[in-house]
Amino acid sequence: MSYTAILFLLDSSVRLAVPLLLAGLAGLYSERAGVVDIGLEGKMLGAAFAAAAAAAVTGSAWIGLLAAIGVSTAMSMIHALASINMRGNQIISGVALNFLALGTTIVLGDAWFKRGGITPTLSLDQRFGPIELPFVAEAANVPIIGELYVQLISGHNILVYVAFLAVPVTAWVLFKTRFGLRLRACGENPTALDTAGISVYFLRYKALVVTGVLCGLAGAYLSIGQGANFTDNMTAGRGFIALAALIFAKWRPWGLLNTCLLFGFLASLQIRLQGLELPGIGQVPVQAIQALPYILTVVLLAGLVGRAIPPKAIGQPYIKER
Amino acid sequence: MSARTELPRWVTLALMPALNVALAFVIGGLVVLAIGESPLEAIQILMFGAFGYGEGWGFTLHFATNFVFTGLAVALAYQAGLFNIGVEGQAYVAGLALVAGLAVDQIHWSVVLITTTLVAMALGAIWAAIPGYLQAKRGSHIVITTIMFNFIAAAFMSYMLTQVFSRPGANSETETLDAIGRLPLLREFMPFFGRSPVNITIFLAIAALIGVYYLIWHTKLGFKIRVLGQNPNAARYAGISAVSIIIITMALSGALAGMVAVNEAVGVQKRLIIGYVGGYGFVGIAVAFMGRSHPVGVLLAALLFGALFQGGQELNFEMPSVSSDLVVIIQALVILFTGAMSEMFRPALERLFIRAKPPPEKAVAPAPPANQPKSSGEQGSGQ
Amino acid sequence: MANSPPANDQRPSGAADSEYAVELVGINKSFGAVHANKNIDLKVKRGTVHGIVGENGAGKSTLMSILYGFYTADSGDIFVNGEKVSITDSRHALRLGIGMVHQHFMLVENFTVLENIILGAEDSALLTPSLARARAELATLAKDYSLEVDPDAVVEEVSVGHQQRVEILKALYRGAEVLVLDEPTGVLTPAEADHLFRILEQLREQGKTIIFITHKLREIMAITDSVSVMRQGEMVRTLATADTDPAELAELMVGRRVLLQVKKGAANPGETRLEVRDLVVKDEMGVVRVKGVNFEVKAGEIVGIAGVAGNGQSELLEAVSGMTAPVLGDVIVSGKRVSFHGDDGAGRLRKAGMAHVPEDRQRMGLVTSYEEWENSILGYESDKRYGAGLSLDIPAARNEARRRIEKFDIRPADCRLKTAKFSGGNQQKIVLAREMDRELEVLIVGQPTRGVDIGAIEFIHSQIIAMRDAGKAILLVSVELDEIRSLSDRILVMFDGNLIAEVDPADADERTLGLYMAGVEEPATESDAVAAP
Amino acid sequence: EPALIYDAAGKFDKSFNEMAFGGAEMYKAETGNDYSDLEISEDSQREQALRRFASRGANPIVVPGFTWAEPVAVVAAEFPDTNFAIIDAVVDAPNVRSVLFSEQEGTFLVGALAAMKTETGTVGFITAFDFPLLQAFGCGYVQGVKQINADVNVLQNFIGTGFDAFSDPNTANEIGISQLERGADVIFAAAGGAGEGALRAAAEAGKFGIGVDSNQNYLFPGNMLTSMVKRVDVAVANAFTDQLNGEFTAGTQIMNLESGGVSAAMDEFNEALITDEMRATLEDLTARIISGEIKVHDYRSDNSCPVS
Ligand SMILES: Nc1ncnc2c1ncn2[C@@H]1O[C@H](COP(=O)(O)OP(=O)(O)OP(=O)(O)O)[C@@H](O)[C@H]1O
Ligand SMILES: Nc1ncnc2c1ncn2[C@@H]1O[C@H](COP(=O)(O)OP(=O)(O)OP(=O)(O)O)[C@@H](O)[C@H]1O
Ligand SMILES: [Mg+2]
Ligand SMILES: [Mg+2]
Repeated sequence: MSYTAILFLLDSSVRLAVPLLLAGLAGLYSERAGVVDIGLEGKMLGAAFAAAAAAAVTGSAWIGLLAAIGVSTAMSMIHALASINMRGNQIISGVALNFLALGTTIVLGDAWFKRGGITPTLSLDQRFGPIELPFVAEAANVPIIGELYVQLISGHNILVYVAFLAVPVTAWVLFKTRFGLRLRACGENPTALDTAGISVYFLRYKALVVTGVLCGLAGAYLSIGQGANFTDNMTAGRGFIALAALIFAKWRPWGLLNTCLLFGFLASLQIRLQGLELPGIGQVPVQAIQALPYILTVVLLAGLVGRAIPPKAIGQPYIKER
Repeated sequence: MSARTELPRWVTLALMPALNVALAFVIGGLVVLAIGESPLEAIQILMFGAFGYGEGWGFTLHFATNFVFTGLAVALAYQAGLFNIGVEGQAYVAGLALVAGLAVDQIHWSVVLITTTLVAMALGAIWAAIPGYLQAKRGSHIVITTIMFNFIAAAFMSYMLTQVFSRPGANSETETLDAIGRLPLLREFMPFFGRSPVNITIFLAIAALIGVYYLIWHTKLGFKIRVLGQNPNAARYAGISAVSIIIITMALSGALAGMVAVNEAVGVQKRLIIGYVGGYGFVGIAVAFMGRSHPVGVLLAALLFGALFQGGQELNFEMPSVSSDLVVIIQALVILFTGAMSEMFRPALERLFIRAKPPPEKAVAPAPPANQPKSSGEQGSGQ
Repeated sequence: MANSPPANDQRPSGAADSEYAVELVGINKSFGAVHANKNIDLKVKRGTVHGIVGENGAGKSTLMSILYGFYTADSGDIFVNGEKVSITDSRHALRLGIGMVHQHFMLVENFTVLENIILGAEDSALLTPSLARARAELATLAKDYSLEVDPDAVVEEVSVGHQQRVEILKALYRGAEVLVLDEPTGVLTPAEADHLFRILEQLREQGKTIIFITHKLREIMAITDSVSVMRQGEMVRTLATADTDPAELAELMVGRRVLLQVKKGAANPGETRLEVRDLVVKDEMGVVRVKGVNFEVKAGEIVGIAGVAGNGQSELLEAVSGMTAPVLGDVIVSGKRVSFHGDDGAGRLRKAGMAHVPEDRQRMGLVTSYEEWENSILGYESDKRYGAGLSLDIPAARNEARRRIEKFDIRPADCRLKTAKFSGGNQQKIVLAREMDRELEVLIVGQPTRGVDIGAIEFIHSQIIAMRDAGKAILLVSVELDEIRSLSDRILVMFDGNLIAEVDPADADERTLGLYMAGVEEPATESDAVAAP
Repeated sequence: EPALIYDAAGKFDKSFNEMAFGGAEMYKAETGNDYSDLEISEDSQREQALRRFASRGANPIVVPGFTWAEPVAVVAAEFPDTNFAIIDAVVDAPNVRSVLFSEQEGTFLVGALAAMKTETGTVGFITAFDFPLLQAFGCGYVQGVKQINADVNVLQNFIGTGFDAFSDPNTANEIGISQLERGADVIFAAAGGAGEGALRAAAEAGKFGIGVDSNQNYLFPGNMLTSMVKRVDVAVANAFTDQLNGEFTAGTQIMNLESGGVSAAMDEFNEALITDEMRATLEDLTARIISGEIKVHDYRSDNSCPVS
């Protein structure tokens, strides 16, 4: 494999990792606060639709992004209402949101654009196009490093950079700020937080707003960043993979980055391995190659990564006796 | 002052769910209104479609049969504290039982039934027990592993159906069961059910409901499963082997998931096609949790979803502007209001019941405390 | 009820220099059908240590939680420094200078000490300055009150005493003038408790007010200025400590005379029932906590293991009872070596005739969401008497539970009640009844009376002695030196994973034992402890 | 009144269901007559849906998709006076018309065009998943490529492992990019709605895409080499109008190159991309296929492809 081919492979890994990363970080805020989120898929789907629809109507990617964040946050607030105020089952709430997004995006899309939920294809200026970083022209002449800079680092859309920036920011928020300290306490021992005079409900709401915003970014990336329109159910299980990545990473931001990059890498490797012929065996069934990322994940999980200990209070509604 | 009362059992078990379903329909009705149709008419069609005539009932029961299996699968695992998100994949792989059914196709339907049931349960059990084993022995989180196994199942079955068991000239599907081998439909002896696909597998679903109930609350294994689910430390203290309970429970859960293959693939489609499960496994998650992981709850939730699936299709047919996707929205609302927001009316009802029944306690203290009469429903609403 | 609640308007309003730091008037609080506080009055003088005693479930914690704003009273008034206040939440209580150390610590276990200290009292949106200030302040507080803690230690990795100091520091850091301590000594060793008392003395000297809840009358006598007694949600009496004695307090609490001294005859040891050979145990983190321990317990004797918490007793108990597999060594019950293969060792040991009352009943010994009868068969569910074959004979199990409820006087006498609804003392009785009321050879008991009131302690101790007299081999682990000394026939002292001394209870005064437990004095006789491999 | 029931993929799948809908609309526009249609959500509802329409007197009832074969066989027997038409499968009954497409002939042509257009000597094929019908698309395409130049390399990729792959344009886009990186400069995307992602990848890289089912040339003018058009719409409209005119016939109808059922789309959007020479070669190939001189292998006949 040539150096360029490797760069291409990594470049593709990055693009495939981004929606997982954004959704995974979204889940991180929610689950660190003690609220299980299996509705990442639905929020992403809703956001993807909102972004594509708004961008198609207004011609502005930024308005699309705002719409995505708005819709996803609104969905997150439904989740908050159900799982914080009403002490509902967080898993059912997530499942409900997934179905809600599935149905609503198609019904509204069909009503507005008459294409069965599919939104009009956006031109490059109506979505987030690739950004050329400074000095690309100069770097192109530098061997190895320059190529790496041009191919791998530069030329992504803004949401990619936002996603990668969100990792250190999350790590910083989580471990260096008051909000992060309380957030972590909230997922571990909400009663301790309560006795320290902090409202657990309010804090969980704040966390779920952040979750909504990040899921909005993830959805927007799918439909107006990497993609150019909305297609029904276009998230295709990415929300669930993001959830898996989050657990794999043991709810840690840097770990999540590594996991998402690994998932992205395996997914893009899989594409390139299709049609592989092995000496003696002949062509490997394409399904075996397609299953490879998932099988490897299972193997890695069983072999290398130790037990994932979730935040202790996760999934339980906080009930304050009065 | 808001001391918590214990509401009467009938309120928590019947009134509250009824209010929630009603609310879900009101909101769903608003959606119908928004697209310019009459909500009342829509509800009427939906109810009639699901329960109004024999064939409707038959379809409702047929779908409910699938949901009983997937719902029980999720519920049983959850009793052991395991979140089996992989029912979809387990049911999918179990579909290969149809191939075994084809092998005994020419003998008698009862042989097909027994063979496919055993094979489907075994395949589902294996597909679920591997994640169980990995969780128990290697600490791999069951949620990730079962999600991954759904994807692996999709790839595996794609290979099986396209490259191994495909009928030549057809598109990735197996041969069709011969008439001799087909499972009897209920309508063959109960014409009431019209042309509906509900078949004898429904009796297996009823048996599964009773069996799971008995297993969980009336056997030693069930006791151990619940101890593990409620307090893993207590399980270790009690000498209950978490490893074996996890593997056994997951295998049983997968076996229940596998039964979808008997009902859907063997009983109705009579052949195995790509993606035959069609989301029953994921709906099973909602069914299980709405049913509070209790067989009676699972039965009720499964009937509710069966009715929504059938009534929704009817609605789609009778009111062309109500698309099948709108029906999905209505289902989502039902899940949301009856599942996730099921406690919504509790505070209001508690206030209502406090006012309705003043404390009969003797007034000793000068300031009478809000002391509630011990209501009949001491156990609350189950877990 | 001592006096009728005075009308609110009779109170001198704005009397900021009231001699009372805290006054509670006519407090009522119900949880559903449970009337936890009935018209309670309580006055606490500034600069004093005020004790509160009462049986399990008397409503002590509830009352204090109301003062701390964690619960809201159904009715009644609270005055702080003579001013009427309505405390809506803990934040409010903290602002009024009320701090509380809860019975169950309110610490985030995977946080560092420092993080726990500042949680909720951060100075700014960024942590670094808060952490720095807290670190400095902690140093000062440590000096002023000899409250040493390691600010960077992770809470779950430090001893209980250490955790408690963190809780106290948390309150002081927030400027608490009134400090409520809910059963602070329940989990402390005598040395740690002494340390705590010195701290409390110092706090009192600085003018702080302390409310101190405990089940140990000795402690009440030692450090309080006045004491209130609660029973079944009511305030029975408030007395000056100098005017009372333990016997009177015990009688006020329980409503009858209580034996404060354990009565037991001489032991009559028979053949060896439990043998532990070269046992080496690692904890979950892979640290060696038991470093090659040897001992035996004979039929008809109680062997007590004394030691400061965290010296390997818990791990020893877990290994001997089969809950964790040791790295090395053997456990031999009635001459048979036990296999530790698999994760159900505890089950095999039960079959071999061992019963085990675990240290932590809530975390291990019970499934609190289960009904009482279900807990009454936990660990024995496979027994033939609860059904032949696979199914569970529920009527048989319930009947047995009812019989035990009667025999052990478990209250309320309802085997269908959720276990969580029983008080701590009764929960402990449920465990004891299950483990003791059966055919057994060896009984292992960890912290049998932790958090249990004196009435129940009396009962539990007499049961343990009755077991011994019936010829059972009993291994007792407790951090309560009194308990160890009064129950044991032989005392083994554990320090840093080794058994460093065997002491005869007759000549084991508190000081000697304390020194051994601190690992100070080398054992006089040769110990059978071996070094870690 | 005629009726149309879509397959599980739904009315707007950007593929043949949508084409079928287009056919019905065509009929409506031409004759001014109305029609009914329905989407099903569960597999077990097929018979019910067919029976509903039949008992309401709908005639004919057209269903696109091979998954309808079994239900149509059952219901057609129950309603001998109602006509049915099924697309992509054969049901042997006196009141059923079975319409089959020779997709491989159409993809053969676009393959030939791709081979003529490529400068890098590598072309790509992307489809939803490993599935005989879709493999038939690919196999015809490869045969067409090799017909022109046996040295041209064909990259083949699958998006997923089931029908949901049809709605994953992002993965298709990523696959498209990967094929471009591996040297492809013409990409044929036969993956319904998802395919657009791959076509976009080609267009944005200044390379060429080939659309499928309907004429997708308009999507990226200047970068769409052609589209392999499969006239499901014509099949539907024909069934409807035949019934209207009393000319409905049962039996198997083959929609191939000869009957205009499949073709390589030529319109104003790709005019500039097709040289006269290419056009001539295409016409020649078309004639030779129709005459039977070139036999395009159908993957479905033996579940294998002679070239790859
Ligand atoms: N959940 C809460 N309950 C009670 N008070 C709170 C809560 N959250 C914040 N506060 C207090 O309100 C004030 C401002 O809160 P704000 O939400 O702006 O910041 P924060 O959440 O505490 O921290 P950050 O700025 O890092 O998000 C602070 O004094 C803070 O202590
Ligand atoms: N949150 C709650 N919900 C319901 N009942 C409660 C709750 N908290 C306490 N109770 C009940 O109120 C009564 C008083 O409990 P409380 O915890 O105040 O007792 P306590 O005197 O502190 O006992 P202990 O010595 O065991 O700590 C008990 O019967 C208890 O079961
Ligand atoms: Mg803030
Ligand atoms: Mg208490």
